[in-house]
Amino acid sequence: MSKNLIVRFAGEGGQGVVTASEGLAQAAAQVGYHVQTFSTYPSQIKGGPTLGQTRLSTSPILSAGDGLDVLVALDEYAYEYNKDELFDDGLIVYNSKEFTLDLPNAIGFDVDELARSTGNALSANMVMIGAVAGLANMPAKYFTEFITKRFDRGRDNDQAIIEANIKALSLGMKAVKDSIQALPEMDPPVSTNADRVLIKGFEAACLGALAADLDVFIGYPISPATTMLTFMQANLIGDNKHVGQASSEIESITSILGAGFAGKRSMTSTAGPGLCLMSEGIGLAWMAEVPLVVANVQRGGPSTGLPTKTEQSDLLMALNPGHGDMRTPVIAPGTVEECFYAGAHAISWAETYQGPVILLSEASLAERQQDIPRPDASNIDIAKRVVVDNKNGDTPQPRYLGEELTPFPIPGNIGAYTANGSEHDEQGDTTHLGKWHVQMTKRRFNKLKLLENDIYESENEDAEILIVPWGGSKGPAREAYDQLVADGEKVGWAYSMFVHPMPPNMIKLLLSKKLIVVPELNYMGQFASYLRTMKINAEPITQYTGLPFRKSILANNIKELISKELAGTL
Amino acid sequence: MSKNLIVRFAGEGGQGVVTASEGLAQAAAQVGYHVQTFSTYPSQIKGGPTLGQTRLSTSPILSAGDGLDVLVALDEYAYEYNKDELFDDGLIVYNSKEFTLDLPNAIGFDVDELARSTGNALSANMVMIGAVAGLANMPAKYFTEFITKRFDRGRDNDQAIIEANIKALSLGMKAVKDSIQALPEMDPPVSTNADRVLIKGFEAACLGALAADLDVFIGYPISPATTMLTFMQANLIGDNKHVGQASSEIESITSILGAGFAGKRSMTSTAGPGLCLMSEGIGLAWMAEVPLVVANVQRGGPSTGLPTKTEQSDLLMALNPGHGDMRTPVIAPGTVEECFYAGAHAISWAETYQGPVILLSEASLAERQQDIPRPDASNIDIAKRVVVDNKNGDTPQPRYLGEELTPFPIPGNIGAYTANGSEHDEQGDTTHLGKWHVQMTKRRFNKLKLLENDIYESENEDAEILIVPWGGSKGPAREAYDQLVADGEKVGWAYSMFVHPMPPNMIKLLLSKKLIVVPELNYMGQFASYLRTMKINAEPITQYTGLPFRKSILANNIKELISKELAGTL
Amino acid sequence: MTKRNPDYDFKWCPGCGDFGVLRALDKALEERCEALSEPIENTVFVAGIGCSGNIVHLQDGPQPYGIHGIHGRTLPIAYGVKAANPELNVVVAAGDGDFLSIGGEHIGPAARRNLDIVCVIMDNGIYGLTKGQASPTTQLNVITSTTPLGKLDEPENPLELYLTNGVGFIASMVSTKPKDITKAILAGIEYPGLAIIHIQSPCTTYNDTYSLLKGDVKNGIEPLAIDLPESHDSTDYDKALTIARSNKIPVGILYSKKGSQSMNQKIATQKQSTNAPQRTVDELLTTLSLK
Amino acid sequence: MTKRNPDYDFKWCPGCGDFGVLRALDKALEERCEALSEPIENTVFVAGIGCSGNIVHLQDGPQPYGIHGIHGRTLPIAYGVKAANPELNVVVAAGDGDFLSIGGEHIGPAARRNLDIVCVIMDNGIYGLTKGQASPTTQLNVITSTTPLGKLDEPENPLELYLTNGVGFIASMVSTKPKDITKAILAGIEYPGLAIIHIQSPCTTYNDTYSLLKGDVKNGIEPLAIDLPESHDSTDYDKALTIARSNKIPVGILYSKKGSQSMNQKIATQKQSTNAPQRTVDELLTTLSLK
Ligand SMILES: Cc1ncc(C[n+]2csc(CCOP(=O)(O)OP(=O)(O)O)c2C)c(N)n1
Ligand SMILES: Cc1ncc(C[n+]2csc(CCOP(=O)(O)OP(=O)(O)O)c2C)c(N)n1
Ligand code: SF4
Ligand code: SF4
Ligand SMILES: [Mg+2]
Ligand SMILES: [Mg+2]
Repeated sequence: MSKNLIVRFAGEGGQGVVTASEGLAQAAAQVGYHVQTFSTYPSQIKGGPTLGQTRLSTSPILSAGDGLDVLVALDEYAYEYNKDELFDDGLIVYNSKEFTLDLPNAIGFDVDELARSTGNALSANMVMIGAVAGLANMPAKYFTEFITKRFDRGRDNDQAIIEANIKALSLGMKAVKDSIQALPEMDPPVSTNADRVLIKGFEAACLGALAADLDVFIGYPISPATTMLTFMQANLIGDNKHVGQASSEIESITSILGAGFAGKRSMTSTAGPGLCLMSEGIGLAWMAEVPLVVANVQRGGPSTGLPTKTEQSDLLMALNPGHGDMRTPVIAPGTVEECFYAGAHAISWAETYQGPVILLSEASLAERQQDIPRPDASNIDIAKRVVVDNKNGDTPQPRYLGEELTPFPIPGNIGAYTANGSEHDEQGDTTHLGKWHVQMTKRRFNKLKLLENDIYESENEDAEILIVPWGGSKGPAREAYDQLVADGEKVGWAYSMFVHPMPPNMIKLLLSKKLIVVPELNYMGQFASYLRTMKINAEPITQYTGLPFRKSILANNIKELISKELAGTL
Repeated sequence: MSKNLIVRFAGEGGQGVVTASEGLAQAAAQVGYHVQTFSTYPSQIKGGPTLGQTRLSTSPILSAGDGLDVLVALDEYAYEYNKDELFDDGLIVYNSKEFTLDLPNAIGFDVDELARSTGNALSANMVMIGAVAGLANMPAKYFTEFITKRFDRGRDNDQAIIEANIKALSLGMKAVKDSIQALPEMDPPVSTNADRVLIKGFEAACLGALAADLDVFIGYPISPATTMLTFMQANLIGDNKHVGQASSEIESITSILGAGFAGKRSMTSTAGPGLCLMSEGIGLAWMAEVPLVVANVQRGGPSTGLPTKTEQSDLLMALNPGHGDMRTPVIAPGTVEECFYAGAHAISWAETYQGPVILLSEASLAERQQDIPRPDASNIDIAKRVVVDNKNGDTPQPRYLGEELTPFPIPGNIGAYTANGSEHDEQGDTTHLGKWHVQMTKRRFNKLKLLENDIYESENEDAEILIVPWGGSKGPAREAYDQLVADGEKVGWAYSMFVHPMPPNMIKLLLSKKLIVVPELNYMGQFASYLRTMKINAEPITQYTGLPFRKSILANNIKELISKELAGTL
Repeated sequence: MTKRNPDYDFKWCPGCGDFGVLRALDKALEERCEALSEPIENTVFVAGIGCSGNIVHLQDGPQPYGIHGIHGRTLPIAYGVKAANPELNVVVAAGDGDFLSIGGEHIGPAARRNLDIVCVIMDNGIYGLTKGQASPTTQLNVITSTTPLGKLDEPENPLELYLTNGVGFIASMVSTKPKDITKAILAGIEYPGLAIIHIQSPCTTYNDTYSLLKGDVKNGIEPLAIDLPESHDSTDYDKALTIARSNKIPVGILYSKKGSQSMNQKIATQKQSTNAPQRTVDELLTTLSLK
Repeated sequence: MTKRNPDYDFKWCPGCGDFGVLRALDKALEERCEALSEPIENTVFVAGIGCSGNIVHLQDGPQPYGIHGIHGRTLPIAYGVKAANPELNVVVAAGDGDFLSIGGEHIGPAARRNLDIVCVIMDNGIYGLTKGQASPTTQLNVITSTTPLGKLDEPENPLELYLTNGVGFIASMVSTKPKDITKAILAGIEYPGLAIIHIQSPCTTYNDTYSLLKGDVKNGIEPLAIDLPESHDSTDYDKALTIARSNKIPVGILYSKKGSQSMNQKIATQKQSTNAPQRTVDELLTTLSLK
C-alpha cells in the first residue's frame, strides 16, 4: 500500500496534459485525497513541450514531489525529456501512435484511438487518467463520481458525454491492467470532515484581497500574472468597484496610485518586466504615502527572461524598487494557503502604514492547484486606513505632521493637501529645505514599524544552524528539513511570509545563530544577502533552472553546506 | 597669513551669486590658487534661495569646507539661513538696500547702486568679489588680469566693459576697507608649473567618455544630469557621431541599446526618476549582453525628491536596477578629477564585459568646479570590445558560446544572431530549457570578473578600524580621517571608485577588519549594507539633508561610532 | 498648497505665461464652487512636473486636493481618481513636455476611455524647468540647448493629435486671455468626457513667443494666434480638423463632440444592463469547495 | 534565429495570420538581397514581444541580425541602430499590443525624427501571447478575458494615427495576400523615412476575423477589407485621411509622402551646412586650461 502517488502527463501544448493533471487532482481531491499540481509550458499558445503533474497523498502535501511514479508520455520528446525523473520503480505509459518503447516498465497504446472509440474524441484526458488509476489500483468509482459531477451541466448531451468519459476511463484502466507490474495499491483517502477547497495560488491571493475589501484593480496582462487581472475582471464587479486594463504597467501603477489617493483599496498585478516599469510609480507612492498593493508574480529573469518558468529572483528589486532611500514592505507567501492570507495582509499593510506593499508570488505557486482548508478571513485583522475624521468640523491636522503616521484625508472631505513626489512640508508643498527632508525621511521609515508582527514559524530553535527558506521554496525546504531531522542532523527551522518588515523576534533568533541556510531559486542568493544586511550570517543554496527544488537534492546540498560550515571551510 | 579662504555668496536665484562664486574661483585659479566651488538652489528658474560658495587654498582642496570666512548676503533670508555657518572670526558683507545688521563683524552697502555707478549694472558680481578681495587683503591685480582676459572678446565695447568691471572691483574693495577688521591676509598662491584645468565634475565625466571614443549619446533632460546632454549636444558633433534628445528615459535607454548593439560606444545621462524608467532597458542590456553606459547623477530622492540637492541614495538601485538576477557594474567617482577617469573607465568597462555600466555621480560633484591637473587619457587603458574577426571568412563561433565572454558580432558583418531579452541559446534564440538558463546566467556573472582590478587607495592598513567612504563623500571623509589621525585615533583608510566589482584585494582588506566605517549621504546606509552582503562588518554614518558632509561634524560622528565599537555597544 | 507658505517659495519668471493661466484657473474653480455650492475639496488637481506643474502650489484662496506626482503621468493618475470616485472634479495641469513628450502615451488611452476630466495644458514650446531644451512643440530650426544647430525633428501639432485620438472637447487658448480660459475650463468641466484646454503660455526666459502670437500688424507681421469666428461650429469634426491643420493657432473652442458618454457613464450602463451579480468571497469559495 | 534550431520550438497556432506575414517578409528580404547583392547581415530585424514578435526566430534561409528585446520598444531600439549606423537596413516587427498600446508613445517621436526604417505590424486586434486580452484595436463590445462584458473603450484607428503623427509611408494589408505585403515591404524599405506596413493578421485562437475581413457576399455580408482602387493617389494626404477614417479597411499603399528626408539625411545636411568643428578632447581641455 502506498500513501503517495506522483503522476506526470507530458506532451505538447494543446494535447490536454495540463487538463488531465487537473482532472486527476479534482477527482482525487473530491474523494478525499490531498492533491497538488504542477505544470510547465513554453511561452506560446499551442504546441511546445508541456507537462502537467499531480501528486496525491493521504497526508497534506508540501511539494510537487521528488520524482515520478507514473510518466504518461504523449510523444518521444516528452519521454526523453522526463524519463530521468522516474523513481526506480516508476512506470511509463506512452502513446504508441507516436513512438515505441521496449522496456519492462513501459506500456503503450494509442490514446487518441481509444478516446475516439468512445464516440467522444475529447475524452483522451480520461483515457490517460484511467491508465493511471489502473496502475495505482484506484477504484473506478472515485472517478465516475467526478465525471458525473463535472459534466452535469444541464445540457441535452450531458448524459452522452458522461457515458463516453466513463467508458474512456475504463478503457484506460483496462489498457494497463495485467500488462506490466502495477504500482503498490494506493491507500484509500483519509475521509475528512474538514471544509476544504481546491484552489490555485493566484485565486487564493485574489480572494484574500477581496476578503480585505479591495475596491480597485487595474493591470496590464503579463505571464504569469494575467490570471489575477482576468480573475478580477470576472469577479470584482460590484457597485463602487472598478477593474480596468491599463495601456502599460506605467499606467497600472500610476492609476492605482490615483485610486489609493482617492481613498480606495487598490491593487495591480504584474511580473518582472512590468515591475521595472512600475519602479518610478512605487517610489511616488512611498514618497507621497499612498496605500496600494503590487502583486508581482516572479518568473525567470532578468528582462523578458523565462516568462512561464518559476524563479525567486525579484526579491532585491521588490525590497528596493526605485531610487532614493526606500524599502518597500514585502510579503512572500510560501503555500497556496498562505496566498490567501498574503493577499489580505498586503491590502491591510498598505492601509495600515499608508504606502506601497509588494505581494511577491511566484509562477509555480500562482499556478499550483491544491486542496487547502477553506480560508477564513475572519481569522485576520483586516485593517482600514485611519482617515481624517470630519465629525466636529474642526480643521484637521496637517497631512504630514510629525514623524509618525497621521490620519489620511479623503478627497471630497476636509483636509485638502497635495500628495507630492517632491520633498514636501506638512501640507505637501514642495520644499528645498534639508530639515523637511530629514523629518519626512524618518517619518516614511518610522511608519514601517506599524507593520511589525511576530507571525513566524520555528522549530528546534536551539540548534546552531537553521534552515530558513522564503516564498515558494518553503514546501521542499520543509520536506528536506524533516528528512535531515530524521537523519539525525542538528538543524532548526524558521520561516515567515513577512519578508519585510520581518518579525523582530525572528530576526533576533536568526542573529543568535551560527549559520542560516537559505534555499532559494535564484543565482545571487538574494534572500541570504538581504539577511546579511541585517548582520545575519546567511548562506544561500541556490537553484536557477526555472523549476522548483526537489527535496532529496536540496537535503543533500544542505548537508554539504553544513559539513563545510562545521569544517570551517565555508 | 592664511592658507584658506571660504566665501559664500547668498541671495535669490537670478542675482548672480553663483556667477560671483565662479568668477572668484576662476580669477583665483588663474593666479595659482587651488579652488573648489559649491552651490545650491531650488528647482526653479528665477528666484528662490540660492548660494554660490568658493574655497581658495594654497594646497589642494578636499571639500567645500567646514564653515565660512566671508558671507555675502544679498537679503535678510540669505543672512538668516546661512549665518550659523560662519566661523567664529567670520565676516559678513550685506546688501544694505535690503536690510541692516548691527554687528561688529558686518558691513553693508548697496551692491547694485555701486555697480550702477560704474556705468555697467551687470558688474554687481565684481563689486561682491571686490569686497571679498578687500577683506582677505588680496591684491587687485589678481582680479584685473582675470577681468581683462574674460571680457576681451573682440567686440567694440570690450574696453568699456573691462573698465567698468575693474572699477566695480575697486569699489567693492574700497567699501570694506577700514570699516571692519579684515581677515588675516591670504597667503600668495603657490606658483605651480603643473598644467591645470578649471573644470566642473560633469565636464570631466563627459570629457572622459569622449577620451574613450564615445560615439552615441542620447538622453532626456533632468536635473542635475541635463548638463551632460547639452555638453554632448555641443561637443559630440563629428562624423559618425550622434547625439539625440529622446522623448523619455525609456527611449534613451532603449535607443542607446540599439546603438550599442550596432557596434557603437553609447551612453546616456539621467537622475533617479529617469533611472527608474530605464530599469527594464538596463535589464535587457544585461541579458542580451549589449555594452552601454548610464551616467546617473544622484539627487535627493525618492521620487521627484529634491531635484537640485545632493544625495548618495541611488546605490542600491544602481547595483540592482531591474528584476531577476543581475548586478550592474558601478563606478562612483569621488572627486572632480576622478570624474574624468570614471567617464573613460565606464565606457571601457562596458566594452570589456559587453554589458551595461552605471557611472554613479552626484549633484554636488557634477556641479562642483575645481582646478585639477590636466587629465591624461593616455594614463588609462581605453578598452575596445572584442569583435568577431571577419578576416579569413570562417564561420564565426556562436554569439553566446560557453560561459565566458565571446567576440561581439557587428551588424553589417558576419556573425548574425539575435540579441534576445528572453533566455536564449548560443545563437540568441529563445529557449525554455533550464540548462540554457543555468549556462547563460553563469556566463553573465562570470564576465564581471573581467572588470576586476586592484585600483584602490589605502592607508594605515594595519588599523583594526578603517574609514571607507564612497563617491563624493571621499573629500570630507578624507579631511575627517586626517584630523582623526592627527588626533591620535587608530584608524585606517581605504577607498576605490570601483564600487562593483570592487577591487578583490580591497575586499580582502575590508574583510580582515573589525569595523568598517562608511560615511554616506543617505538614510539607509546603502554602501554599508552592500558591504555587509559580502560579510564585511560595516557601519554607516549617514546624513540626508541634501548637503555634503562637513569635516568636523563627520570626524565627531566617527569618533563616537568608534568608541561605541570599542565599548562593545554597537 | 498655498503660496503663503513661507517655505514654499517657488516663483515663475516675470512675464511667464503661466501667471495668466493661474488667474484663469483660480477664477474657474471659484465660480464653479459658487455656482454649485460644492466644496472646493471636491476638486482634485493633478499636476505634471515642470514650471507649469508648480501651478498646483500657487493657487489662491481655498485649496483643492492636489497630486504633484512624477513627470508625465497626470492622465493615468487622473484615471485612477475617477475610477475610485466618479463624483470628484478632476483637473489636470501640465506642460507641453510633460503632457506631449514623456506623457504622450497616455492621451490615446484617456481619450478612448473618455475620462470625465479637464486638462489645462500650458504649452510654451520648451522645457522650462530644466532650462530650455526642445519639446515636441518647439518649432523647426529653433535653437535650444539640445538643438544647438536648430531643431530638425518635425514639430507636433497637438490639436490635430487630440482630434484624431478621439478627445471630445478641445479648446485652444492663449495665456493673455484669462477670461476666455476661465470659460473654456468651466465648459470643459461640464463636458461629460475628456476635455483639453490647450494654452499657448510663453516662456519669457527660454522661448518668448508673445510677439509671434500677437504679431506686429504695423510692421506687416500677421499674428499667429487667430480667434475662431463667431460662426465656428464646434460640433463639426471635419471643420475642426481643417482648422487644426492650418498654419495658424486658433483661439476658442475648437471642438465639442455631441453625445459623449464618459467612462463612468459607460461602465454604469454596462453594469446595469448585464446584471452580473457580485459574489461574495464566501460564495466564491463555495464554488471551489470540495464538500 | 532559425526554425531548425531543435531547442527553439515556438509554433504559431494553425491558421494564424502571422504565417502569411512571415512568408511575405522572407520573400522581401530575399529579393532585396538579390537585387542589391547586399549581404543579409546588413539587415537588422527588431522585434516586439508577442506571438507576432516571434517572427524574428522563424525566418527561413540566411539569417539577418535580430533584436528581440522588451515589450513595446522596437522603435527607440531601431532609432539607436540607425543613429549608430545609417547604412543598416532596419525592419521592425510587432503586434498591435506591442506597437500601439505599451509602445504607442514611440510612434510620434519616430515619425517626427523620420527614421528610415520599415515597420511590419501584425494587427490581430488582441493580445495573443498572453491569451486573449483586449488591445487598442479590439473593436467595441468584443468579449475578451479583460472585457468579459464587452469592450467599452473606443477602438483605435491606427491608420489615422499614423497619418496625423506624420508617418510618411503607410500601407494597409491583409495577411492573406503575402505578395502584396512583400511589395509593400520592399517599397517601405526604399522609402527615405518612416514606413509602416500595417497588416490585418487574424488570431485564430482568440479573435478570428478572417470571415469579417473577407465578408460573405453570398449571404449579403460585405467584406471589411477593400482593395484601394487602381486610381488611388497615394501622395494625397487628405484623400488618405478620408479613407483611413472610413469604416472599411483599405488594402494597398495608402500614403506615400513626397519629398521625405530621413533623420540621417537631415542630420548630414545640417552638419555640412554649419561646419561646426569637432574639437578633440585635447582641444576641449585646452579651453579649460589655467596655463
Ligand atoms: C522621469 C523624469 N524625467 C525628467 C525629469 C526632468 N524634468 C522636469 S520638468 C521637465 C520638462 C518640463 O517641460 P514642460 O512639461 O514643458 O514644463 P515647463 O517647465 O515648460 O512648464 C523635465 C524633463 C523628471 N522630473 N522626471
Ligand atoms: C513590460 C511587459 N508587459 C507585459 C508583457 C507581457 N506581454 C507579452 S506579449 C504581450 C501582448 C502581445 O500582444 P500583441 O503585441 O498584440 O502581440 P500578439 O501576441 O497578439 O501577436 C504582453 C502584454 C511583457 N512581456 N512585458
Ligand atoms: S523658465 Fe519659462 S516657463 Fe519657467 S517660469 Fe520662467 S518663463 Fe515660465
Ligand atoms: S494565439 Fe493567435 S496570434 Fe498567437 S499564434 Fe495563436 S493564432 Fe497566432
Ligand atoms: Mg514647456
Ligand atoms: Mg495582437
